[in-house]
Amino acid sequence: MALTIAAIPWGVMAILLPLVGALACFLSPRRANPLGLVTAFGVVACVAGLAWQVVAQGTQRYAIGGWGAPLGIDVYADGLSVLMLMATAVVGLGISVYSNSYFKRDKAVNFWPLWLFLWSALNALFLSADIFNLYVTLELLGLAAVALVALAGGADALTGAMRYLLVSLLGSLAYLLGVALLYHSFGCLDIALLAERMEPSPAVLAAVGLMSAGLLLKTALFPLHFWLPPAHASAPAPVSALLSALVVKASFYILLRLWLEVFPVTAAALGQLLGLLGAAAVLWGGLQALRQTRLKMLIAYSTVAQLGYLFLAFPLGSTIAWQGTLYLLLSHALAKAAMFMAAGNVLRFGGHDRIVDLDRVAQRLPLTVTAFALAGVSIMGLPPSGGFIAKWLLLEAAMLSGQWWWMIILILGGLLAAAYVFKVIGYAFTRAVMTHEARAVPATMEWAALALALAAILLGLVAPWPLALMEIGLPFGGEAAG
Amino acid sequence: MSPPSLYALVGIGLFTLGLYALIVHTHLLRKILAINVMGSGVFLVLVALAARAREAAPDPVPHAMVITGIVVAVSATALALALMVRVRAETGRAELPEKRPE
Amino acid sequence: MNWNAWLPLLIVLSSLSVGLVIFFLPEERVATRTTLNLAAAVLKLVLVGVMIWGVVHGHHYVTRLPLLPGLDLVLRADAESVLFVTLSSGLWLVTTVYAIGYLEGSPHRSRFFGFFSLCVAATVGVALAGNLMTFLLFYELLTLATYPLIVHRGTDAAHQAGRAYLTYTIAGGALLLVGTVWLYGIAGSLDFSYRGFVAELADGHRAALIAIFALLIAGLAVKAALVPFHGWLPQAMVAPAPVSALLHAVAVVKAGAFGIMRVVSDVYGIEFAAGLGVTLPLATVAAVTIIYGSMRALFQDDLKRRLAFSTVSQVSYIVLGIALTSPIATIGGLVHLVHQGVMKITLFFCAGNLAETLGIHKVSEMNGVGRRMPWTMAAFTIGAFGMIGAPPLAGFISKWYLGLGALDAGQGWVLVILAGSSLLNAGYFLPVVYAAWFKLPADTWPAERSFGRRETAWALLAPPVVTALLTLALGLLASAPFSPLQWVRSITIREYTP
Amino acid sequence: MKKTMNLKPMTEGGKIRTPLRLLLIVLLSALAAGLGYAVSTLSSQAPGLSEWVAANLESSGVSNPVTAVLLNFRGYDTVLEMGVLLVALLGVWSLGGIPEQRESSAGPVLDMLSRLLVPVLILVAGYLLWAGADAPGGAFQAGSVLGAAGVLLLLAGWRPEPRFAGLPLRIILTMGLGLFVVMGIVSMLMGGRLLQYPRSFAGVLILLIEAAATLSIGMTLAALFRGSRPGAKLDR
Repeated sequence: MALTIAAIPWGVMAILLPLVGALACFLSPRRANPLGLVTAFGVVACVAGLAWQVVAQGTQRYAIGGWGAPLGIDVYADGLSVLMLMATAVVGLGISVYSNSYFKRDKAVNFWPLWLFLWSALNALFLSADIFNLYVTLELLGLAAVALVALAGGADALTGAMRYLLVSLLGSLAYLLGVALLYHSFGCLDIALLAERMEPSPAVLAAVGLMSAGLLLKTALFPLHFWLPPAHASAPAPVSALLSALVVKASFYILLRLWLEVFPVTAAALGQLLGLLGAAAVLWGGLQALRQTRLKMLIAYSTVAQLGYLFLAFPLGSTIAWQGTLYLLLSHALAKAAMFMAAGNVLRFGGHDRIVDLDRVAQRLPLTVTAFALAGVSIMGLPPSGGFIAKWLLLEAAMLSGQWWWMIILILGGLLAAAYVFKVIGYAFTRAVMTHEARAVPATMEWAALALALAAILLGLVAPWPLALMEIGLPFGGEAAG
Repeated sequence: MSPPSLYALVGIGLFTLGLYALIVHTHLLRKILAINVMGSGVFLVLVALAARAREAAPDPVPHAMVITGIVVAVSATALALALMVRVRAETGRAELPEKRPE
Repeated sequence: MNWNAWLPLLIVLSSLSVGLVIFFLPEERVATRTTLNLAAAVLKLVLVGVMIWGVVHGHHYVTRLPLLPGLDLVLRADAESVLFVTLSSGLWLVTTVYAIGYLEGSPHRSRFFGFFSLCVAATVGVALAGNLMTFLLFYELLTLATYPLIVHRGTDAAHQAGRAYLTYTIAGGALLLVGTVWLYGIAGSLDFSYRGFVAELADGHRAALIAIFALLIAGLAVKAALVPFHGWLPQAMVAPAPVSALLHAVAVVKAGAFGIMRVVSDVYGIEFAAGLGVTLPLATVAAVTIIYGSMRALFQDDLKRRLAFSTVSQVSYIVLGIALTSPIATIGGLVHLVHQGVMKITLFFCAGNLAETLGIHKVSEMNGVGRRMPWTMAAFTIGAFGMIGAPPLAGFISKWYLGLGALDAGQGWVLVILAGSSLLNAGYFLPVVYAAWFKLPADTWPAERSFGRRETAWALLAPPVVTALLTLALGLLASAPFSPLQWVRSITIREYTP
Repeated sequence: MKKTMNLKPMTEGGKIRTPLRLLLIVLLSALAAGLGYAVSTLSSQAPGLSEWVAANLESSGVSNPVTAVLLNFRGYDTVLEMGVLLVALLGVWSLGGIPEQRESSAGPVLDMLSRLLVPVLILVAGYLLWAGADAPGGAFQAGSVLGAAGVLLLLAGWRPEPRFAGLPLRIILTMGLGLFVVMGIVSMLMGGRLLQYPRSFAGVLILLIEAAATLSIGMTLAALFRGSRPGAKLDR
């Protein structure tokens, strides 16, 4: 048995390693920090290996237990899943480094196992080809996320976590009922097989409705977003980062998968509705963000708005539109994580995140402010940044499809974003003289935020490469990229 | 109508009933119970439909799914109850505040 | 490695990289920062010199980096870009010297000079952009890099100005973006080319092309401060004097005007644009702006505000020249791109000197200042007369060609505009000059700082004198080879001869 | 606390307004009707995986199809699900301890009951575990019975000794998931796929895993009931 590098199932490794790491951290709480960090780097390596495999050998399908669908569960990796995994790896690494300094011993003991379980769940979710297995990963993800939110303690965090838990359970139950209907209609759970056997029927329609509703609830699409801001704003900074950057994207990813492969026969009409809700989210989220008085709430509402963009592609449906959506997803993951980390630094330094009192703090944390500003550039969709590329692709798609009204939404959303980002950045420039005093914020926390923000900017300069990766396995249907 | 699909209909009934309770009731314990009722409904649908075909033995896969689902439900309920107790300890009421922090 | 393929990028990076380095310099490392700034400015000038030489000798400098499938980031040296690059990097050197003197001992200098360099990097990118996408990219970068400079002082007024600036420019950028995407959608390409690349789309897309033109011009007009998009410029004068110089002469308004030039001549092509019937409205807007700006300037007592409104008016000469679609007028417009820059920067330097040395901010405080600061006021006077268009100064050349061009284009009414605006210019400049030289000084200045025997610090005095002499030279030596005028001539010939 | 961004408060005094209630009832009835209709239209011969399971049953190492699916065919689901159980416990523990429900001084009845029942329960759990291979039963049934025993003990006032509360407890809690993962990795190192048991000793392996899982599940359920981490001082 020769396990050459090429033969190692890196995808499976990326699922198992964090699982093992979580167990290790749980068994030896005293070494949670080093163990967690090592695991984080290991997972990044695994994802890199998988990416290399997919680029070199094309899509990867791996039959766990050697049974293969429909009896067993398959793990499947194409360009789409690899990109999600890579975004998770980059953000995850940043969060791990950040948290290493953020949490005190007693919290760290609880943080690391939960976070590694969550990471494992994310990787498993992005690789799963089986709709019931997806349900299990969703639940693992949801419970870990809730526990992490509650980690902050205090009334806000606990009620936020409670609401989040109920919503997340409701969502997964709706999804599970849909799974039941699909299974009993076609006798299989594998996405590819379902796609083959799919034919419209009342049961299928019901399943589409239930699963979409459940996943939209978890993705916090307007008007189902009510639970997101309290949960994301009250969680500890690194947790807010990973919730906004990754967790909400997971349920969206499932929706995207089903939409692209299983539902198209049945769900075309739903597209326009999703587009409208997305547009509403963009505007409503932007306006609410502008109204906020606390930094973390502002960032949370900005997430609501940015999630809205992800749904503008559904009515468009062209490859360019999906590419734009995915690109927005990636750059938002990086930028938003950076923003929440920056907010965390501000909180740590000044003990509050009231926007009107930011000036003194901002003066003394130049790196943090820079991180926030760079992330803001991407969120606004100004060049050069991943956000700009995404916006360009979406605008182009809207233009080509002749549905120009989505362009208006994109532009308005950008203007709103600019308004609320600069509302914060303005406070960096005050007459308060810079004083070099002992900094209460560990350098690693500032640099972690800055690194992710820079990555979001960099994403705007290397676009051809991710776009090429997206094409592997043609997740967006037959035609090549426009 | 065959008994299995009758059970399935009952399952659907439980699901919607639970949903109603989840929305209407404000006390967290009731909400948690409501979620569990919904879950039972889904499980009932799963196993009931597994026995649709009269002649053959019932399909084992849905049963396995239900067992998994039950374990998940137990875990989630446990976490939810613990959270509820803490919420009550913090806020004095086992309810979610109508007004949210901003 | 192919040198020609990297020179344009190097020119951009020369200031970009320095900017990034400066951000991380501790505040007190003054010497290092100054050396870096000057070194970068000189280096850039040298590189530009090399590029001019190459362009003259028929070399082609193009940097191409893939940005999106089918859409590259293109930095290209052509006659127009060389004109703008030379202007901005030349004036950047002068402005840097001035800024070093001006900000001596003030806080946040690392931040200031960092963004200062970014600003110029963005401007050079705008100048060298080989297609509309690249132009858009650097145009937005310029917006972001300028904002911190405008709010640099952190006063409420500064923040207000900054907000106004963002509101205008980001909205304008959005319009530009929409126009660009739309154009890309129907044309499938965005590369600038002589006499444009949209002509063959005329049938079928006529209406769309007109709409796109409107969007693009509106987006650019914000930075070019065309009425009614000029509101931010007078407010922005709260920024430190070097920043005003940057805004008014080197970077921002110039980027707008230059962009309009690109759109009219290299995207649409002058003839096609004229045929499309979009140039006359543009000319009208420009004319209105010229008169409006001058009228407003007339009634400003705050010196910098007066200068700001004069900019609003003067920059529109460039737009007017392009919009008249006559070769001669185009010459006038393009050459004014350079001349206005040199003259206006002189005036702002002088205003800065007055404020720094004597605490003078108002015209009404300037009585007899000529005797206290002869060199500064001499430079100011030259700049002012240049603006009025008095021969033999630079401004005269511009207006002369604009006038001839107007006749050539059969737009006689433009002469009235020119005459009128010249009168107004005289109306708001001559009183200042007169007061400075011939009125009796008040016994004390608002806030005087002594610089020993000199009237003010060297770093503050040298730049305006240099640029004033330049104003003189640009007028006197207009017909010498490689003068901006000759350069612009060659451009224009290429633009028009089919 | 600023004003909510709800458009209009849907509740007054915690109770949902009557008109909204009625609307809700109508909507949900419609939902129920729709779903019911959808279910009733499913064809009467189920297109399930029964024959697939039957075909591969003997190579799965157990003869109880449900156990075969849970531990072998879809064992991967079960791994993750053990993870879910553990995560729930981690979550509960990370809440920093539940205010201990007042010690119910176990009356003689409860005390006696626990002494009688716990051994029986343990036996039953063992039986269920063993029977799971070829009859209804298995790790989860056994585990929950074991958990019940634990709950009974806790109710009767029994508390784990401190020295047991540390690493030993954690090992038992994780051994189910741990063994599962280890098996999976070993199976990969032996050249197979993840969780691909060699046919000859599939049965033994499954029994091993199930045994470990039973202990973990039972212990986890009991710990969940207990709420706060043993030995952890309550932070309020």
